Amino acid sequence: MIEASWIAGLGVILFSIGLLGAFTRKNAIVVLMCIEVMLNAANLNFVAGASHYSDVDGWVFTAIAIAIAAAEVAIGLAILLSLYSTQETISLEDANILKN
Amino acid sequence: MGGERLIDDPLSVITLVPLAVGLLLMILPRVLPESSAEGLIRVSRNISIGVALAIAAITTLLFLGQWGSIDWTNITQGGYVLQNEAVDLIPAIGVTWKVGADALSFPMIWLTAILIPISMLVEWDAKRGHLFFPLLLIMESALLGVFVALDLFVFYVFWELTLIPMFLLILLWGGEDRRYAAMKFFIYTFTASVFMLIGILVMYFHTDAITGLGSLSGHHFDLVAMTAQDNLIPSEGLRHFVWILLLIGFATKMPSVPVHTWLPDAHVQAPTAGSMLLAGVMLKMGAYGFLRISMTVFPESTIEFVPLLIFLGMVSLVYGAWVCMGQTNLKRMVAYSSVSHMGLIFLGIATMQPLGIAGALFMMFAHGIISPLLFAVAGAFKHHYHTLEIGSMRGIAHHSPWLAAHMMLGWMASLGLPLLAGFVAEVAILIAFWMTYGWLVLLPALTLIVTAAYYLNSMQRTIFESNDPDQGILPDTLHGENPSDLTWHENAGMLTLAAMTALFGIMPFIFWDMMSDWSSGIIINTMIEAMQTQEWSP
Amino acid sequence: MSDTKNEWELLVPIIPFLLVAPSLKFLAGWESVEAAFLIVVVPLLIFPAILVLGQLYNGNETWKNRYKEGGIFALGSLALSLSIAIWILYDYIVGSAHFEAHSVVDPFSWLTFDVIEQTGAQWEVSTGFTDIGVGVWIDSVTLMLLFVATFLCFLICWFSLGYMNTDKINEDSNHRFYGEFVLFAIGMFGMVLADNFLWLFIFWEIMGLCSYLLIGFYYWKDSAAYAAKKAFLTTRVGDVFLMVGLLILYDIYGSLDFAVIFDDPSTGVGGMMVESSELFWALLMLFIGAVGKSAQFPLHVWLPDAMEGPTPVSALIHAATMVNAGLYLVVRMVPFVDIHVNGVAGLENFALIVAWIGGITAFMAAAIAFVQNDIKKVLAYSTMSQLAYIFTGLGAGLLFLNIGEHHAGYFVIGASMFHLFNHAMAKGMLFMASGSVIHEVHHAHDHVRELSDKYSTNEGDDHGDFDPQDMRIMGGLAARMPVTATAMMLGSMSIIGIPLIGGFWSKEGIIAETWAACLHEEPLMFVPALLVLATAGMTGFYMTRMWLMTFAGPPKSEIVGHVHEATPWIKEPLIILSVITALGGFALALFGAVEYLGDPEYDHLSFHGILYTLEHAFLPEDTNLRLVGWTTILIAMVIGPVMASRIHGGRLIDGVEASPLVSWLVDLSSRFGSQDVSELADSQLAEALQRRLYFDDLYEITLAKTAIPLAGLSAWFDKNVIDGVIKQIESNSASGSVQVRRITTGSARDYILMAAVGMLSIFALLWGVSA
Amino acid sequence: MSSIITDMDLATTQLILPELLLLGGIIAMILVPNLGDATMRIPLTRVRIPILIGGTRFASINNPKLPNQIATTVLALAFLTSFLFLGEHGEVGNSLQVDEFSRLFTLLFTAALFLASVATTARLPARPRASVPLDTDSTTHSDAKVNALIDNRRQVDFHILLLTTGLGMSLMAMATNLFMLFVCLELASLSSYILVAFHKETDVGGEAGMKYFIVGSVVSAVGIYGMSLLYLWNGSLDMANLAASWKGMEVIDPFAAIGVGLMLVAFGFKVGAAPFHLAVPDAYAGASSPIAGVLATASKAMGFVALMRLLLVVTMPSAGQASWLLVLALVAVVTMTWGNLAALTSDNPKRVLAYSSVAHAGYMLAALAAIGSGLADSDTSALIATAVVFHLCVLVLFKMGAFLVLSMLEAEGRGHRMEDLHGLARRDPVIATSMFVFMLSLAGVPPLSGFLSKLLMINGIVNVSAGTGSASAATALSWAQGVDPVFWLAIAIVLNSALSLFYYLRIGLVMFFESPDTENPLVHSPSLKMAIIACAVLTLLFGIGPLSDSLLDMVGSAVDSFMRS
Repeated sequence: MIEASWIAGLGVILFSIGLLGAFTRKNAIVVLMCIEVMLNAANLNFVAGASHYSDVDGWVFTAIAIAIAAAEVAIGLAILLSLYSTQETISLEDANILKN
Repeated sequence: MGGERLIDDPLSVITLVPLAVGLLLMILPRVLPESSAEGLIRVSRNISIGVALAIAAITTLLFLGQWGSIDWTNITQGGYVLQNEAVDLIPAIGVTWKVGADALSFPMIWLTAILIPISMLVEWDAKRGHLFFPLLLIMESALLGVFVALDLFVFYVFWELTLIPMFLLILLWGGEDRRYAAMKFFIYTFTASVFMLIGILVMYFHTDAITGLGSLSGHHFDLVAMTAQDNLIPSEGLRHFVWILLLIGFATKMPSVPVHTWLPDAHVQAPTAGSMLLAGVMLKMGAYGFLRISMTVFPESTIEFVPLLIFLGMVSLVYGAWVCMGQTNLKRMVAYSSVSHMGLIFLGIATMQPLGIAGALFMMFAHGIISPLLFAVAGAFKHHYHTLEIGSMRGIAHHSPWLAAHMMLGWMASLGLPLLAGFVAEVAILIAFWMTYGWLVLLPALTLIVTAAYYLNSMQRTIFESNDPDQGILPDTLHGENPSDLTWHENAGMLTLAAMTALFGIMPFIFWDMMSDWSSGIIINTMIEAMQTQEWSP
Repeated sequence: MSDTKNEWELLVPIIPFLLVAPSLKFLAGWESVEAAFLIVVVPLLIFPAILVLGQLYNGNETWKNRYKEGGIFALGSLALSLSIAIWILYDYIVGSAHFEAHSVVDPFSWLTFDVIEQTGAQWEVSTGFTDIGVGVWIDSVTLMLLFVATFLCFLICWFSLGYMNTDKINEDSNHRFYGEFVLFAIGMFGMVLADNFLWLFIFWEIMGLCSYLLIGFYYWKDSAAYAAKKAFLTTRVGDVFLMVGLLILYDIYGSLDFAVIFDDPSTGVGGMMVESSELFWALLMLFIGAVGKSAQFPLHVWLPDAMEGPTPVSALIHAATMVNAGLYLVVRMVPFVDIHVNGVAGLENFALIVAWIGGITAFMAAAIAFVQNDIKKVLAYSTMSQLAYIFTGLGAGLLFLNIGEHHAGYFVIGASMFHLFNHAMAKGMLFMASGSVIHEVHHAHDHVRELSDKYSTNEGDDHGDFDPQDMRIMGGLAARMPVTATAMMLGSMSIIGIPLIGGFWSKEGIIAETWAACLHEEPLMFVPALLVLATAGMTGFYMTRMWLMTFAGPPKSEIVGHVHEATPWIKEPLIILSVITALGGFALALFGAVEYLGDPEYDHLSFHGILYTLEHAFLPEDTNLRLVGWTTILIAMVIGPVMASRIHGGRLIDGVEASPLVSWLVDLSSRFGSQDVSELADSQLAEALQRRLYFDDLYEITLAKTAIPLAGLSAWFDKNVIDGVIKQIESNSASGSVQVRRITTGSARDYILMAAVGMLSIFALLWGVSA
Repeated sequence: MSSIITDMDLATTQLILPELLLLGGIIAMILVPNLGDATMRIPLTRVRIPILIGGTRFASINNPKLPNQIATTVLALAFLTSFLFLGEHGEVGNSLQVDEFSRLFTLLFTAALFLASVATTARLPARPRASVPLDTDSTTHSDAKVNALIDNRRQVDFHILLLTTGLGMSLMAMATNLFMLFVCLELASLSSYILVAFHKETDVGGEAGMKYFIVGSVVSAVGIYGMSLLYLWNGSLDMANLAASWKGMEVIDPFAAIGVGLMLVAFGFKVGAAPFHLAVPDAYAGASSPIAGVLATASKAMGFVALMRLLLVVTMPSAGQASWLLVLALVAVVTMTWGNLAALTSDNPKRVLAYSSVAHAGYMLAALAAIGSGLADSDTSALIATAVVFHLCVLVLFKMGAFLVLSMLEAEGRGHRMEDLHGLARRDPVIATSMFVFMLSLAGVPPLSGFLSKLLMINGIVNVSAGTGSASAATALSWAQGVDPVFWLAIAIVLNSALSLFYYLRIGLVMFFESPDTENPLVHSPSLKMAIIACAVLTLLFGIGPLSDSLLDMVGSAVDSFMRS
């Protein structure tokens, strides 16, 4: 039986990877993927918690979190598309008309 | 106002009516159909001065005892007349509409009520008059509100409210550099008074609950109750701290060196009426607040900080006078002279003698007549000669004898010539100062010479010295045109002020008696006790 | 004066004014002292009226010709004051039942207040300090000065009607002159009548204001504007100290009322003994005020410049009345030092200071007067010098009183007051006479120029550097202006101290008693005593010089030939004053005025007094003093005038005869021949005297080196340091803002990075707190 | 275990009536534009019954302003119902709790959205005659028709998103479960991302949306992760449960601490706290003004509700300092200073307002920090919380009002530069005066409501801290040394207010002082103008007088119910 803490540890690693990616990569799509990784880290925790506490809530949370992630990606891609259509870039650094 | 008849509450009336009329006069023309709006705009000047005159009349009647039959010399310090039944404004945090007057505030109220119509008169030709005159009415409300409010929240509201019409006056009718001046004026004084606000808030949450007030907070802003409450702030250090916070607000308004630099800029740029009110009434708010709040509520701290008061007063007085001498701009000079004179007020208070405090009170009043005259003169000078530089022209005595006469009278009054209003105050303060501090009096006394020097110098270089009996030396700004003398309305306003200067110089007892009573009251009722606990001795 | 009507008709409007005093007495049954306040109040109502009417009716013919641009009203109100003053004087002399030694009328609480005092650790309200009042105080000193003031104001106003209103340059601005003139009269009368030191000071300042305004009457002249400022500022320095003196006095006595203070000057407020050291400082401060007002060293610099004002102003303010205010103040100090009554002992040093200042000024001013060529400047320095005499006398008197010699003290103070009277009359007249000369010379110059203009095309040439006051263009005027010359001669004689003429009696008394003080009491009095003695001779020199330069010798320019005697308006006051100077002094001396003026308790005029005075002037018991007396007469009468004659004397040109009243003097002067003094005139000493002993330069330089840079520095400091801090905050905020905004790079990656940094900081902080 | 469906009775309906209305609005918005005369034949018969969906649209449905009208009406109704049933409280399901607090916030959210909706009438002008292009049309004509159609479709999109934002926010205020709270927050956030990016034709629209979205998603991922840590630690995300565990914890559990810290990041972004606020000004600048207004008011209020739940309910110790005090105080000071400094020289009025909104977040955080100082008794805590909530309420008036004014300018394609405000007073004095009032209120000048709320916040801070200086201190200096550092937060607020005056006044200044580029009157939109004037008047009325008192009372009792929960 895998301990909840192991799963949580994996979550920490995933989260760190995601966060690191989020602020090192400049391609918006990649950042989106990093966000997904972070969300999945959270999902792992929920799952671990649910199994640890034998609480059904955790499963529900996971399910909903996945749904949220999906919505987020949908919206994100739509926004990136519209960005691309005007500025022809999806680089986080190049889109900087708005600043200061 | 509840079941109370307004007629029984004249202070609320004089405070709120100008605000209402002013706002209506500004708003109605936008709402009404065009034809009637135009009619309204045409008469708005007359309505404004009518209201202002009516208020001046009411206050005068109040003073004469014709209304409410009040014996002004019989108000004990801490007691107020014309108090209304407190009307709840924000009962949840203990804010009420509570007004009242005593010998400290009444001369200021009267002064405000008188100065408004005079300043209207002096700027009778103001551009965009349909905005200008209502704005002055709003200004009147704000100023009166400061002096009548007995609720610190309302006091603070009015205190800050004075900034807005003045800001607009400077901004819309000011001189070349009005933007900078208006901003500086607003931000500078606002910042200082926010410190004061913190002080007020500390006082606020030390108040005991009053039934029916402060359902949310359990405290109230009632100044009378605060004064009555024993030992409002128990911690001595905190008390001192609050006192200093309050002082920051008051000293900046006064203004005292080193927080005075907003004043010259504001004055130079402000329109004449604005300058008159600024110097005449707004500066007095600082001293008024100090006496009304700092001194009455925190006598011990006041005693503790007397050396600070002396320092501030001395520096303002002496340094202000020297800076004055280095000015070349007429309005700047007069502005710095205000700084210098306000220093005397602190000195008067620092004497801790009823005489000195009465002198300070009278100084507030006298300066309130004289400095508007000075600014009216400076404004007229600007108006007719298009310059404010001292020495850019000579011999106005020839071209504008009335202007020259008023200028001379005003300056003479300001340098403390006997039988003009300023002298009484100066003498009273100096006598008291000698009693308490002895030879230190030489410093303020010798400053009187400096004061005389800068006024005489300016007089020599503006009124006199044209080298030709038939022609003055005209400034370049006139482009060869011949300047005119004062217009009738400028003259009327200045004559009134000049007459008042002489009247209160010859018969100071008109206001002196009640001021003296009040000062004795505050010393005997509050300060002596504090002096004894602090074991104060000069 | 264009109209040829009978000029007396113009005086009709003043009749109602003259009727006031009699009708009050006989119809309303008033006492004279009850009417005293009218002396001040009536002019107080008249002066604004003149100013306002003058402004309204400026240029109106009736106003100009009929009312003399307000002069008639001024004259009327002054006549009223004079009549009441005479009424009071009469009552006083006949010893009316309502007169005590001094009389206080209508005390009125002007300001009431409380003062708290510390007794032990307790603070309580003092019962001693309650108010400052106002009222009328009349005693012998008051009366003397009141009479001098009202009388001279009236006469000089009269004179002005002839002097001011005939000058083109004054046209349409005479109402200003008369208004300020009357205001000045208010100040003078009020100061004399005031019953406390504060009101004395108040009116004192009013006079200062009027002095300022009137000196600057010709405001367009740079020199006049400058002189006015100088006068006001210099006296202001003294006034400030005077005010400090008042503060000290008030602190000592708890009142500034004469009645309270003089009741017992040794007891202060609350029954405390007055310490002489404290009182010394109070009196010294008051004295500095007096020094400023009376133009004594070292605050003397303003008086000569003050001659920029119209001549009547010089006559009234700067010779006859205002400058006496300082003396009046010192006389008022008598009760403080009079240990015979309730005075405070130990004030000898103060008396010495007064005497020394007097002596120094007397000598210095006389010396400077030697080299002045401006007729009014000579008179100005003479005024300074004569006032200094009085100060010296007062100093000696105070000294006597303070060491208990009250008889001698009263005598010399009486002599000083008497000198004040004589000097006021004589100097007023001298100035009027000089005014007459100037006026006529000026007119003659205009006339000459008109003639010459016919032949030259030199247009636009104004008066140029022509100066109608310069004695170097005069000479020989004795023939052209007999009345003026006579008046001037009599006045000069009085000032010099020629025996039997006015000033002689008083000057003699002062010098003799100063020496007495030196010889018998206080060796330190030697310097002032010597100086006043020397000054007597110098007075003889410069007064004679002035007269001779103006009236004797051949004419020094063609203008003299066109000079005529002045108008009646000018002549009449001269004649009146000549008579008073010549005879009045003598008469008053006979009446024992010397003693009576000094001693407020002296209530009977006695024959004894007359004899005593006459005797004392010539023949004091003390041989040393007798020697001094004769020396004085010798050098004043003989040495000074003779030396002057040797330099400036001379006959008139042939074929011209002066009036017999003065011709003897002209003749006499010519007998001493002429001496060439050009070498002396070029000497460094003469140069120094010309430059007024460099005092003015010293003050100017000091001011330019200190005050002006200090003012500039203050202004700079305020602008760049105090306001600079604010500006620095402004600019720092702005640059800080730009810096902060730069962090918002626009790159979302940076935003995320920043958020991550923030997150880590939060961890660190939370960790820190929980660990 | 009950669920929202099974418990649905009349009482519950009444409890969540505003939310139901919003939901209904969303559904209506989806359906109504598609209503047409389509019919369906009942199978096997010839009877055609209208099914209303599809076919040719009804003429009245064709009105392109319809979505706007629907949204406005729904929001107004939601506002009214929540006002009417303000006093109701009760549980809905086991993760939603209706009480005065949540109702008050519903009021606030719907009010802000209502104003935004009103403003959009002018901001997003509909094409009045949109029709399907016909084959006979020329290419250009056909393009125009298509554009018009698209515009009108977008009307629907926009307003649906407004309503979903509202729904999310208002549900969030009721949530008692942290996860529920987060989900609702995400609903609102995701909708607002799209709203920000709504003007995708412009360069900035997409960019603003992208930034807001990316940064927002990262921090919400961080937040969810933090929440999952809390779940791991506690096993339940019910707030009452969490609070009990937190209080029972003797040594702070790293899971819990890190979890809370991460959630702070997420909520910090929502309220615009430094240093998570960097995307905020960009988003405001790129979004349309009404949306920026919503972000600055409703969205910020939402963040504060979440923060208050997290800080005051979950992690508030029963006594003593909260562990987050230092964090919050520092963040508050940095936030307000940063915001004000940055706004000082900004040339885009929307950015200025955005930074000012950041600064205001700082003030409110400072007030919250004072609660966490552990010096406040429950009354004082309630007073401070009241101050914060009151501030959030009145912000809707003047901050939103300011954005409404900008939206007037935006409708004519301006409003992005300070110059666009020049001479506004000459073009429309009433609007300019209102704007000036908003600015003064933002600056905290009495007697405007911004002053009252700021005063209350400062008062709260002073109240808890000033009593802490040593009572025996004899001099002001020794007292100042002994005072709790929280006191200096008040001074920081004061100094910042002074700093902020500069740019608020500058806006006033250019409106009255400079001459405008154009003398044309502003876009004619009576409803918007009325809304602006109403905002200005209410700004004043809520500042002093009876109205402010009743609002204070309302907020006070709302906060009471919050503190009890």
